[in-house]
Amino acid sequence: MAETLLFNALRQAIDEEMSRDGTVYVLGEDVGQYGGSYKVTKGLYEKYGELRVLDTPIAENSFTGMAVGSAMTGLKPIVEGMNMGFLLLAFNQIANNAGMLRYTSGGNFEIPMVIRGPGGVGRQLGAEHSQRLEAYFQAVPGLKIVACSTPYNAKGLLKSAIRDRNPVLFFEHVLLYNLKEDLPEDEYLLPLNQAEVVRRGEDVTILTYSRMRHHVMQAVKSLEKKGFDPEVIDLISLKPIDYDTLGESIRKTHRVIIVEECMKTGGIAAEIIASINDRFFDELDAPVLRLSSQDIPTPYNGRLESLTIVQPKQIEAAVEQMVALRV
Amino acid sequence: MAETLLFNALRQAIDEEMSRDGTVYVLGEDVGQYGGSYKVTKGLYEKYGELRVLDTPIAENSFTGMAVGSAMTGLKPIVEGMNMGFLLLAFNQIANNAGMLRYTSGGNFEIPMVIRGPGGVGRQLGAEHSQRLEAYFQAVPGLKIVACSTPYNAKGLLKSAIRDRNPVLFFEHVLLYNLKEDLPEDEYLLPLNQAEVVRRGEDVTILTYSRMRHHVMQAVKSLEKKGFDPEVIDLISLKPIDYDTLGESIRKTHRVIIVEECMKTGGIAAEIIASINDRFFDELDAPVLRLSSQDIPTPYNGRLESLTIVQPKQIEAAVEQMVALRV
Amino acid sequence: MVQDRTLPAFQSATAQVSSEEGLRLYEDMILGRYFEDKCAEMYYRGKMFGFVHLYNGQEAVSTGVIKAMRSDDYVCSTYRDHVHALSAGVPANSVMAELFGKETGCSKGRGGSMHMFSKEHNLLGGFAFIGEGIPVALGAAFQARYRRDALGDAAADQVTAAFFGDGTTNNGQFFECLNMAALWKLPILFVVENNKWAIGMAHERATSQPEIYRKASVFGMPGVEVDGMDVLAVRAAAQEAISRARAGEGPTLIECLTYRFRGHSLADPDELRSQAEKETWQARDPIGRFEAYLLEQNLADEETLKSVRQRIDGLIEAAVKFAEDSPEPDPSELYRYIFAER
Amino acid sequence: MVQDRTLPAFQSATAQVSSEEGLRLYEDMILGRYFEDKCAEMYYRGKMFGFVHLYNGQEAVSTGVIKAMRSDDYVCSTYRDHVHALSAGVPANSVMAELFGKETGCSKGRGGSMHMFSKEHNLLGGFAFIGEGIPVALGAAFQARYRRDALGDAAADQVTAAFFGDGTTNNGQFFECLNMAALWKLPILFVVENNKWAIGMAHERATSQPEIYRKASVFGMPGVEVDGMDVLAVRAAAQEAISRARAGEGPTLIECLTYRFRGHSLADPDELRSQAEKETWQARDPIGRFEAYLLEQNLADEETLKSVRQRIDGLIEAAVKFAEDSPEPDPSELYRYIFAER
Ligand SMILES: Cc1ncc(C[n+]2csc(CCOP(=O)(O)OP(=O)(O)O)c2C)c(N)n1
Ligand SMILES: Cc1ncc(C[n+]2csc(CCOP(=O)(O)OP(=O)(O)O)c2C)c(N)n1
Ligand SMILES: [Mg+2]
Ligand SMILES: [Mg+2]
Repeated sequence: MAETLLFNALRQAIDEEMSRDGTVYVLGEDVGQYGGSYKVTKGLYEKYGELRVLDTPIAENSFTGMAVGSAMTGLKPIVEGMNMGFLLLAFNQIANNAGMLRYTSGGNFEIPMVIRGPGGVGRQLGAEHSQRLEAYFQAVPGLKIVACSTPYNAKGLLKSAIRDRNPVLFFEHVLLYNLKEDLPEDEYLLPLNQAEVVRRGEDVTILTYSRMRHHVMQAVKSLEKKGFDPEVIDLISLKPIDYDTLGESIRKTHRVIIVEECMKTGGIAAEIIASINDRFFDELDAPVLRLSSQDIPTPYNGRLESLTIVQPKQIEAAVEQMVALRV
Repeated sequence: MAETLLFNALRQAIDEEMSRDGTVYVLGEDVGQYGGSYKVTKGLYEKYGELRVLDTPIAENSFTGMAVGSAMTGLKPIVEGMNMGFLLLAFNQIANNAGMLRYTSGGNFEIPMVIRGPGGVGRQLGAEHSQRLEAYFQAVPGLKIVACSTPYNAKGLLKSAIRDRNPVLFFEHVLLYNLKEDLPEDEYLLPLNQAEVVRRGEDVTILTYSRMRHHVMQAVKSLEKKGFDPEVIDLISLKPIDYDTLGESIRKTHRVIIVEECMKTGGIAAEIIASINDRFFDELDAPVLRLSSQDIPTPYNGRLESLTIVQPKQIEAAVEQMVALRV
Repeated sequence: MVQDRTLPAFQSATAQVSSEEGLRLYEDMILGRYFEDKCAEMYYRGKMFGFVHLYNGQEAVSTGVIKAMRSDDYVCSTYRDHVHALSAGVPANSVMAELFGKETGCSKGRGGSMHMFSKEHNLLGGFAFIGEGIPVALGAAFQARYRRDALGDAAADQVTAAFFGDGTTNNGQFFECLNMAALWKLPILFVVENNKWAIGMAHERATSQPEIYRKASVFGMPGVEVDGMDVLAVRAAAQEAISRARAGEGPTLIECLTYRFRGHSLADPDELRSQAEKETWQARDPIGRFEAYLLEQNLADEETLKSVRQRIDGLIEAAVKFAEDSPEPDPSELYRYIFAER
Repeated sequence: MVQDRTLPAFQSATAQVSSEEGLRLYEDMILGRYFEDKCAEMYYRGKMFGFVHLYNGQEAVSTGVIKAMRSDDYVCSTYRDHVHALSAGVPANSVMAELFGKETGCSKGRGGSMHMFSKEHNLLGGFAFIGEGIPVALGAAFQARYRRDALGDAAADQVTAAFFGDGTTNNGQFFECLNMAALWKLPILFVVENNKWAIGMAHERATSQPEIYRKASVFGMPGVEVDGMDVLAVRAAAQEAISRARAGEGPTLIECLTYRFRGHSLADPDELRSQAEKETWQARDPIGRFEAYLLEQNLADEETLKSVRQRIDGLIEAAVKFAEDSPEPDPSELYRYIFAER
């Protein structure tokens, strides 16, 4: 297949699943006639009609709850958060009902739904439009959390998320929609619970996800030239974390750096470090290093903003220090 | 002063601050005529009138936002979450406006407000009434998070929280309201950012907060008889964490157990372990152990519920294993 | 005593209930009442825990609405859910066992009083947070319309009833859902059980406009006010709303003026409601009133009614025994039901 | 083209504006318009970033309401906030510098286009999330009432105006706040700028009852519908609402029928609005209309208006220069403003 942009890969995933299964539908703000803020659902309204691509009023808590109710009764909703940050308003429905209801109902109901949309720090979008909700939602039981990072994995993962019989929070990144990649002609699905080894290496394990994967790979380019050989793993699933893949790598490299875009305090890396501590403490030759965003709302000013998130140079320096100096 | 129940200690704190400062007011569901679900505001409506002890409609997001607006313009609201879980509905106002607005406004506004109420796992209250929101909110920038655990610290901390010029999430525990303690006659305040060393010891550092402090102390009683000498620290401030006090202890014991009531994944202990790893890795003789609630919504059934949270016996066993076996 | 609204008049004679139908309604109300009385007893005897919210006094609403629905319709409740569950057909055994936290409970002992669920009976829950059930109910209603209009299933004419209280109508989710329901003409009944109080908050102190049914008008939705102590009045309003919904003509807001005869929950000291107010409403007891109606209209005699009461009595006793004898959940299944099972 | 409502008639002649007053309003509208046009230019020249929402076409609302308020009253806006900030008295320099991300910006370069704040000018924000400013505005209004009635400060008669769009009126916070404002008689104006669209969602497709001002009625609150392209009509409605609020008589909902002349934001392709619709509304340009009025009524001559336009032009140029010449925030202050400073 010709080069496909990430947002089109997502659209293909939705389109394929909608044509395969009549119970799959999309709802959210401007997903229909407008085609979605980031054009992920463009053309689907015309193809599937206004019920299957439902333009909602600006009422995040209620339309998310409505999606839950429809999932309990047999539909497979895909909620688009125009920006995932807006789903702070739907926190109650996502936590209590999408996340916990199946358990609390003693298994009466399944909630097969996907909640997807753009998150992350963009280009000077200001604090409220630069949220990284993966950190806020990771403690909610019953949710799966997935972050895609390439057109290939975006498509394969979203298809699996749609077919999954559990609620899946699916994070896209506002700055990755225009990534391009050749996609397979044939249908494919990717497992939701498996981390992706992006580059094999021996020196150090770099764990990352979403856009930071690309910052890491940029750093790796320079590092390779300097003779370093890092292993890079894209977590893909932020909840649960694939500790099999992580463990294999850690047992080889004995060194871990985590690069995340969420804030440091209470972030994804915090949980991973704690779990590595539980599981692989004796394997570590050095404390796990976390490179996270600063613990502040994202400032608008471009220079401050770029100081807020982790830059490739910092990753480079961290690897050099950890590996070369054998700290 | 005669023995004071924890809920009365809280009431005294509010009463004293309200009489000291006319801009302090309380708002929430049933805080007025009803006197609060757990009687924390009992009598204050009669004393201060209906504007200063404001009974609100059941509209958590909006009345929390209203509190923010009133704080921006010079009042000092105390929002009571009838149960802190209900504030999931107010997540947007708490995160975007209470937490981030001061920063995003470039320091234009201060938000001196307290959001307080009961949290934690009670006695078979079911999943939705057994939330531990400290884990969900810990990643929000700009918030202070405090958990009280005794009548003495409840009073002193709440008074400080009310005087603090920043938004403070103040967690009480649904099962601690009837704790009794002699309180000082004179006014006192306690610092919000200081952990409390509950028991000095040499063997191991136990970090805990809220109700789990009491589970820990129950375990310590038996442990003492068996000759163990653990140091027990009540974190008090869950954000930021007082790493000075923790560090001092860790440099002495070289062993850490964290006992928390929130779920393991993305919990408070996760962040602490990651930070200990950052700061005190070389001091550790063993991986930090976390004893957390199970990663499930709290089941109603009593037996399942008690399996969900950490019990004193488990703490005992963990200390014994870590210290005696010198793992 | 908080000021009372005049209950709207209803001509019971126009209701045209058969004897059989009348007894069905009567039995359902008795079931609700006796079940709740037994809960109080069991709670005080330490058999059930947590917050237990009883429905006494409001039976005409549950029975009036749910018994007018089909078994494949959907019911969505709150924390005050035992009686809605019973009316929806969940056996007293399963509801009682749930309250006892047993594996045989309708939520397998995981939910408790505030979280009754039954997929089999299309009971969507059991929602402990104010208002959060309304969007879920909307979703079930959307689902029916979706099956009919997007999937072409002409048989998909199920209706959903969402129950909630006066206090809940000040919450944003209520309004958001009124709008979406009317906008998309969803087959849903918003049933407000206006019992004048939200715990200790009198309705008039919480809302700037106490006549809730009027709020429907600004959403282009019919809103009706009903004497919630008269099962036939409730039933008539429900029937009209249900047939409108089933015909694809959209939602209705039904405000039932009612009263709870007990405190908010079994933990509530109930000190704010005046004796006079309680007595006024007690005198309107929906069960006594319907009994009188059945006798007056010769739809039943004392004997028959008594035998209904006795049967229900026995059924409740059996439910308690069932609950007591049932096994607790297996601790090894602590993590079961977190995710769907393959 | 989405169906149009008839704009309510307003007798401008009754407005009784002095020449001075008329010029003040004119100047404010010109300021808003020229400022936004300059933003578009600067955005395309890469001087500002992110989502930038311009106000062109809606000037009569900001000017009509805010210029009827006192300087110690409060204004609460959305992401479309530049012009509200200007009307509230925030200097063009600070707003422009904020857009350039400079330390001299009203939010010190931390906020950006959607987050304009000025404590000095009682501008509460700049809220990027739909509806979240309404409760905050309510809080400012509550504060005034609190000072007056709980603290006995008779001078505390400040009024708050909350601005937001048609799409926002489907959000729960809108209704929750209408209720509380009416219940507690808070001094607040809910100013809906109904520009017929919420990004790509036509108002009629998002709401079951498009006449927003009518929603006030079920909260016991006056609701008025105003021609939002007529600054004098808006001003008259605002004046009435403000004096009611100031007198302690509570809130008002004002629905201004208006239109934005540009896309939702500078990133919006704006493909869904018809040419015909745009032209119809363009013909109602509030500035041209008010110009004609001023000339007709002999409140100003062409020369005077021209000199106003020139002055504003210069002011905007100066603002750009100010913004360009201003320093960026100091990186060492990345963590400043997280907490209050002692
Ligand atoms: C979101 C949320 N806020 C607050 C509560 C606490 N609460 C439980 S019931 C109740 C009152 C509800 O009153 P109403 O809607 O009139 O129903 P009723 O109990 O009278 O049937 C409140 C405030 C809750 N359960 N959920
Ligand atoms: C909570 C939330 N949901 C969604 C959005 C995305 N969004 C920004 S503006 C907008 C449309 C708002 O329309 P309206 O209220 O009519 O105001 P207008 O832009 O027309 O002035 C939407 C959906 C948001 N900012 N916040
Ligand atoms: Mg009620
Ligand atoms: Mg609009």
